[in-house]
Amino acid sequence: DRVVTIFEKGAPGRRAFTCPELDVPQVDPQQLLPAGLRRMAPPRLPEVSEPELVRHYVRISRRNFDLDSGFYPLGSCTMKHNPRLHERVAGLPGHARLHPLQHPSRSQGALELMYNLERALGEVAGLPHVCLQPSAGSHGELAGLLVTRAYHEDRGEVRTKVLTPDTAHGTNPATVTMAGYTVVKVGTNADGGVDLDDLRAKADGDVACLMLTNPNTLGIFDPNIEEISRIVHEVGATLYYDGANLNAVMGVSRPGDMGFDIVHYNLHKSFTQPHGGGGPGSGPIAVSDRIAPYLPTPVIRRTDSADGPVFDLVAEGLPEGAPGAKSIGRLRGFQGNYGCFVRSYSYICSLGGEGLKEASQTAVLNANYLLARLQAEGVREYLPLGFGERCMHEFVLSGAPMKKELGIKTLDLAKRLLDHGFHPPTVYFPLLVDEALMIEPTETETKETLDAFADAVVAILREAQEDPSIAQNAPYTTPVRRLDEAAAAKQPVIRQPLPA
Amino acid sequence: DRVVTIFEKGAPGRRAFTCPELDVPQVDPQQLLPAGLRRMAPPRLPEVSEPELVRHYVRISRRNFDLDSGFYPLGSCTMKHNPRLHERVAGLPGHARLHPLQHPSRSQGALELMYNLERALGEVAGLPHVCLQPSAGSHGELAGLLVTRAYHEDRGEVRTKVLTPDTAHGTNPATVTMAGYTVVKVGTNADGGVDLDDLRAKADGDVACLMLTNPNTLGIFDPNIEEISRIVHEVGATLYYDGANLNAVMGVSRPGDMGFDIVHYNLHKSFTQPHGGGGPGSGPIAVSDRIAPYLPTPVIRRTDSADGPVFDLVAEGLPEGAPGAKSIGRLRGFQGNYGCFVRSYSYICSLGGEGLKEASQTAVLNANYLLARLQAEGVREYLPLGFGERCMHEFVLSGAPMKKELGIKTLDLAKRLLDHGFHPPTVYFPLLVDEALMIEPTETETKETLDAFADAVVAILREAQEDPSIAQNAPYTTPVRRLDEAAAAKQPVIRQPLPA
Amino acid sequence: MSSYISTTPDDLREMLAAIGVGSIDELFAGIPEGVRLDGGLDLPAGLPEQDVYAHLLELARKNVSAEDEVTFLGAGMYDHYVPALIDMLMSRSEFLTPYTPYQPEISQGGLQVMFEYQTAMTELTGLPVSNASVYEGPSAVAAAGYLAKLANGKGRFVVSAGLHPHSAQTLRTLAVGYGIEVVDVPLKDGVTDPQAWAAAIDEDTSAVFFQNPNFLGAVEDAKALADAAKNSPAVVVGQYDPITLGILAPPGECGVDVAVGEGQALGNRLDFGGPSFGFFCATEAYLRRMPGRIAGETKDVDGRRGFVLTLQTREQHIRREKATSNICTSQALNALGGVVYLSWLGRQGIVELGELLLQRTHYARTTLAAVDGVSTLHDQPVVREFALDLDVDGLAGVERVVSRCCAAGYNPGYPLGRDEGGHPTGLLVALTEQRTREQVDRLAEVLAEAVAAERATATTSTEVPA
Amino acid sequence: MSSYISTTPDDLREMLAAIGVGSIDELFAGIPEGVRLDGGLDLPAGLPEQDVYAHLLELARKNVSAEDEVTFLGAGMYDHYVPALIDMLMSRSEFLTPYTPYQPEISQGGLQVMFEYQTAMTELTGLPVSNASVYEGPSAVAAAGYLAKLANGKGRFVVSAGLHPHSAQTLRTLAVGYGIEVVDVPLKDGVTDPQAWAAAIDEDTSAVFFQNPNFLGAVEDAKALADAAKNSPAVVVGQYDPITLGILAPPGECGVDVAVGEGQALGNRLDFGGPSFGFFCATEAYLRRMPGRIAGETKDVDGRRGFVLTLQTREQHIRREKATSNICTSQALNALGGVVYLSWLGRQGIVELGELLLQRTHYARTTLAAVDGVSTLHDQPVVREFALDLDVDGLAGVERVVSRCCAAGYNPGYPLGRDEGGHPTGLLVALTEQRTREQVDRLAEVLAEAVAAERATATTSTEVPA
Repeated sequence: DRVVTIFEKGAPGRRAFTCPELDVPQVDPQQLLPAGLRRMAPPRLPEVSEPELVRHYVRISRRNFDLDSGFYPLGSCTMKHNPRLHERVAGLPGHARLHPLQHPSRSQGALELMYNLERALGEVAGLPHVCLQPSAGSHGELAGLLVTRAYHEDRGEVRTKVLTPDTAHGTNPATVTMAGYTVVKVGTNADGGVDLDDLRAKADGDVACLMLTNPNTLGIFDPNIEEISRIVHEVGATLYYDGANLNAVMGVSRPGDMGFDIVHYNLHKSFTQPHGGGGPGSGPIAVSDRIAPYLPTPVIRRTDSADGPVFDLVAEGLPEGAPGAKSIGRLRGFQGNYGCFVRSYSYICSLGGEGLKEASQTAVLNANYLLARLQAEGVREYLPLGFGERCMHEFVLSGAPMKKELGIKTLDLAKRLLDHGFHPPTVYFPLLVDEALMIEPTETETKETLDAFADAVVAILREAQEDPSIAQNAPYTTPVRRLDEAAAAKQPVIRQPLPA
Repeated sequence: DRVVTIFEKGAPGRRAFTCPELDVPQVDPQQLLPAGLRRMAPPRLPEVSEPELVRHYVRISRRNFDLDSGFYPLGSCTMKHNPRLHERVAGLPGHARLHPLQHPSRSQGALELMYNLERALGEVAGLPHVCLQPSAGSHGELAGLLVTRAYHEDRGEVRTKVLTPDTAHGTNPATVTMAGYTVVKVGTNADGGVDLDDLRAKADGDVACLMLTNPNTLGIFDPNIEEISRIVHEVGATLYYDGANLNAVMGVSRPGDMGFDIVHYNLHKSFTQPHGGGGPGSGPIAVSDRIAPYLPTPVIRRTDSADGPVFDLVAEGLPEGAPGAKSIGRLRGFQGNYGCFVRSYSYICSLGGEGLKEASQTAVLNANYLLARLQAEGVREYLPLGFGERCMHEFVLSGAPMKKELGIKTLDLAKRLLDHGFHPPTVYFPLLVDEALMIEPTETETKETLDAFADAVVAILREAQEDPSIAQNAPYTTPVRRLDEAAAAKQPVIRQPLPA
Repeated sequence: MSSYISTTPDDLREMLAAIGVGSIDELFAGIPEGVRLDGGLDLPAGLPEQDVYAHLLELARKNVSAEDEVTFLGAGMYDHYVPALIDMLMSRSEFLTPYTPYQPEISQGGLQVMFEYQTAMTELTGLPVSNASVYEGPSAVAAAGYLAKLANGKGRFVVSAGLHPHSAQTLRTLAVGYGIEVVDVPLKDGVTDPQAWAAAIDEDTSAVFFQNPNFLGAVEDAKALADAAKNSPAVVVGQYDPITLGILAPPGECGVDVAVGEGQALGNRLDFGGPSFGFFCATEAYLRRMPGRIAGETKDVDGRRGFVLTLQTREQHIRREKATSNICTSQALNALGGVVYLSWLGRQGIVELGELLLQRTHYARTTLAAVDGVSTLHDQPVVREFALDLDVDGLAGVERVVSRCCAAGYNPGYPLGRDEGGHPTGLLVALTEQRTREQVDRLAEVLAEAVAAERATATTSTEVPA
Repeated sequence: MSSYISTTPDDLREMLAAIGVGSIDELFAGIPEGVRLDGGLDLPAGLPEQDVYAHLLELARKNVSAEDEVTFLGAGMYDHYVPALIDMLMSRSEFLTPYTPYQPEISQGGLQVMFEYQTAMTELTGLPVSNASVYEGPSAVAAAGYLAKLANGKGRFVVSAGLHPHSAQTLRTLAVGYGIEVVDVPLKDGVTDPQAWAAAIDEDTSAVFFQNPNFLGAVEDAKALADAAKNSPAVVVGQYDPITLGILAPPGECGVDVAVGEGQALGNRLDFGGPSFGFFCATEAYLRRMPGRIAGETKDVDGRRGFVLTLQTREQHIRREKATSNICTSQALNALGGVVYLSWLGRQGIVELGELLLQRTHYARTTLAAVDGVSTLHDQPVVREFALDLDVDGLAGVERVVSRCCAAGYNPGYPLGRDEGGHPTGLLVALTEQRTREQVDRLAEVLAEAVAAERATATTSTEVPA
């Protein structure tokens, strides 16, 4: 069955859309829109009937692996269960069909929801001021560095560098550049934490910020976090918390209490947005009092009246020191990804404080159990833990011995896992660990699933002892097999060629 | 991967449901419900978490073939496209969460919809009085025979027999028995229509009704329908239209105009309800004036007032001759499958009168085109058309020559089609045609799909010429292969055995 | 207008040429002129999707749904919360759009769901056999009657007045077809009168029918009712509210032969009465007399576990006039909702939910019966529904009270006087887990005001409130 | 309370034993005591699904959505009809729940959608390169600025005042980061002042930005604006309303280098502003400077056609601080809605829809401008949105007029005075295919009454209507 795109389906004249009738007196279109401003030939969009359209996309959807169908232990991505309740409530017309420029007096429910979500997120982070506007984690990072810049500039300081550990997500250094700073890498010590000596050496008056993930991408909570905070603050820099790994510590430990000034959340990770095959996401930030004035606007203001609270969106005339009073401005249109707020707010309502803590505890339990299974004799020889002995919500194994002893790389193991019906873990990240395999099971998986995954790894290692070529050429059972990525990049074909 | 049921998943203590808190003063439960009336041990329902539950059913859903994924030319089943608009409007809370005993004054929208649907269906059938209550086609048939019985009895007549052609759907004779009548079969003539001589011979004063499908299950419109009607009415019997094949003639020819007294519709065929893997359906009936008084109740009454029309549900005090005035009573609870009414009403609104006609015309066009493709040289030798030369919305081929010449049965062809990604046609029905293959493409399929199906049949015949064992052992690519149905019936295992 | 068709002018030309005709009309040449429709259907023109949506939304807004008011309506269908995952699963193309699974190789999903559903229903009822669903509750009762008729050929049905009026009426409608006499047994103190019940059962009794909890919400002594039929040929049929079976003695342990009922409470929407599903469970003796589809487990040629429709020789498409029922299309999708709901509740949840309803129902009965002018219609044990008596002037008085409550956003329940023979001033009040104590307390206030207003009006005027 | 977890007490015991610890707390021993949270989070207790639903429904009801009123609000997002099949596809688990397609073998569905989306967007814009989506409109404009900055390293952005205020503000916010000066060019007669525009562009201009149709609904002469930058190093960036591109000259034919915009109008819900998607298309020259994901076609080891994420060396996870953008999670699901919508409209439909909007918008502008106290703010060609001027007292007066109209169920549009520098008494009125002539006529009545009432009140009192 040859794969065809929607552009290769249909036939000239087919259509799914029925245009409403023209119900106004017709005026010469050329008069309304002169030829010079007009399109001459219609865009070559597909010409398909509705049944064809539905069938095409239903069919190709089945060529995706998805979280609702199987285990998805992608490290750093927190692929936890997506409750369908969230889709239901986000789809209520009062939320889904609310225009973003509806006057605050006629969007009180939405503003109340956002206000409540801000409070709840602030409580989880241990920081009082939340801005929901950023569209994803990386957008939150950018917001965090821009408020850092504004904070320093407001104090008359020009700082040029941002410190990031070598275990950082790629978004961190990319954001640093976009915010006009220079990246300075900080090393990792033998326990997988920040190398304090290196940090001390690099923390100077030019440093604007240290961006840190804690637990970091090795799944290790930095035991020196209080000292790190002290060092960073001593040079007047801000401490930024990359919230990608917040799922490890909700209700257990709070970034604000650790000394972080700025935190971003990935609502699409810790607060269970469906990932949509690559978005949408949402990346709110929380900040301390001293950073608050620089937050993006508009901000949500609650005023208590005799008839109950009234909510408003405010961008101007904010009192000194208030969130947004010296705002960096907007980061995008409107108020952020509200549909994501509805979902994450529902999640927080369902779980409550205790439930969030239980989620993190179970995430850490599941990760440690799977780690224990994968450090059993016969496995750990090939896939040792990169750093430490235990982990938080995720852990990183090294496939280097496996590669050396069995001749199969981490990539081969990953591809062979596909044949076992599992989504592979994150591979080759963090860069610090050779042939890295980064595994995050999340709290919503059963022990049976963890066991089945461990069994599959064992089976693949055993199989490789007999015949490494099986894994080397895997997968076999997927819609397509290994794809030529080099050719794709060399001569990019990034759209369907169409006949004139 | 071993197939397990939901009862084999989970673990003691797991749960998806969170019970609301007890918010009233607790009273000793034994006092409220004495031990003698109580259940002692809880039912052994599954104990699963929500993520497990979702994943289980999403996974097994993928073991189904469905209309949104491929061609489904199941004869007599009218597997036409199911627009998603219908699911959307049926899901509006004003429809989906409306209690069936809500007072008519507070369910005016629902009653207006049902009233409008009755009028539209009546127009399609050419009969003035519609009752929406029956739950499916067979339920409509039963309604039809019970009103026939009431009609005759009201005239002081006792009739004992119902005529059904030998091409009839199995529901027809089964219904006859349930309604307390005896089945008398009428033969088929050489052209595939009713054998008029046989009909004349059997039509006597004991006959209550002739049940007819027109076009019949051979896809043939009976050219003698006017004469048939005359014969039946001459002996005082009613003429019943099995609406399973109504999709052939909407807007082209109307049962009422053909002389039928009673018609049932399959909303889940002609009016595009999704079939749900075996329901729900909906089988309204329409009747002529003389049959109307016997219709099930309640009936919908429209009263026009200064403020617009008012709708009511009425079961008693109906004026003589009015629909339901001498009702046979209820056939089920409440008002019928309202959710199906919403969908079919939406369909009629989308298509309008012209669209319904276009649908039937295209259904007949598609069937004849596919028939032409399958009667090309090299195919018709193995799969000749059972009767006639052309067809209406469906046609029946005979696999007898194929069986004889190539050694593959109709069943083998059907199973091999599965490997080509098609749902097979209806097989071994109607009984009149040896090795029958009953094909109904519907109007919503593209020419490309019809061509691909014809190509597949050609390929299977060619393959069988080389090696019949391939088809004989097909399918190969399906979630399971041929199943042992005999063993299933001999020692039925109809539930999951559970540990105490 | 689109009719969801794909035929372009080019397609049409090629297809007509392949067929060998000059026009579509020629394909209809076989239809005699006298029965052709010339003018076209007298129906409005087709509309774009957005306009159909707008129209259906407008109609929906003319209804007062359970989302628009706090409803205590029950009497057969109940405003239970339907978990969102059920909507998702029921709307998946793979479950929504296939036909009945005639080709088991590509229908394992649906067949396994049926098998699981059958398992869940047999667990719930304590009976060993379940089919894969019938239409809905009342017609399931009638189907049980037909089973009894085929099984023993006797001439009488004995029916408790506690049976839902729709079930009793449906049974009567169908019994006419096969000529069975229906005998009614009255209630006494809210439950089936044991003496009259025993007296009505004789050697010619084909089946006996009761409901548990009965139409007035009272829990019947099912075992005693079944025992009374022990020495007769009668098939004992019980109509059950499945949501109560976490705490009520299961029919299979009470001597009931056939347990049927309305499945809506299990994960199905109200939908103004349908589609939902009926369940149909029985003792082993009736396995080969069951109506409808039954899924069974088997193996494929490679020895893999699989499921098929089984015992099809009972069915109309095989057995024709000798079939055990004429049912073909049933309620597979709704039954999916049922088994997913039961799995969602789970072994503990169904009991917890039952106990919660028991407590809240008791509280509601006590609270509402304490309202001036309101009393209980009976004092039998109740689980989720109970009957009140309002001291007002007949059904019209009750309807006015209901209207007043509805105007305050509270629908207090079902006026029993709407049914022929129903208590004229009775009101049937139902609870689900969505009805909180706060709502019950508020209903008590609203009802008190409404009853007081009605009684005041009745003494001074006869005007109907707006 | 469930946290969607599955750990039974038995599971816990076995798992702790396997790990070799005595309790979950031990697993957190590595967290210093000083940063542990002892009291637990100060958040309300968790709720059952039904209560969360009820709460979210209550919040939804405190909003006036486009389903509750007839809305002429636009200014960046529009109440287009979203066909039901898009909801279905976007809610299918297979599209809804996967991560970014890092494992192409099991992500062909999502990758193919990206490839098709890219094809559709390049067709629509007439530019050869599209990425697989960015966050939304205004940040797409800023992303185009960053591309220009990396491409030519110049120091100034020239921005038309016709650009959406959110886009201009976002661009400014980000430009601070990399130190680029932003220069504004005013409108004249409703469109970018050509003289001022040409004068503002110089050798140090990194990029020029305009919008089409511009924020006041006027169609800009894109070709002339692009031509003015021809002899400068500037990257020409146009923000487009994609729904107009069936009839407006495509950016690729006007000399635009980068076309970006808000994709919401293409099959995405309003969602109070997001999530939607931003599109980002460019000339071939910028292929390797694009932000975000790009899907490309290739073959697997068996020669079968397949799709992968390609040109990943641009991206943050590979290139880190040298990446062309920091974007990671984008808007794949929303872009799916976009390409399905465009396929639903089709080659003819996008033109028909554009022509319909053109006619209805003209009718609406003429009709509303005929209202006493209402005039047009400019008379440039408009396609789906236009600006009016109300003869009332400033923004407050306009807001009161809007309130009055809303009370009658008609939301007349966006008061331009809400934005800094916006015309104080301006009103931006948007149409979609859901707004009929009948609604326009009724709006004219409602608006006439509201304006008249406002003018009457203004002369007699200063009170604000309720």
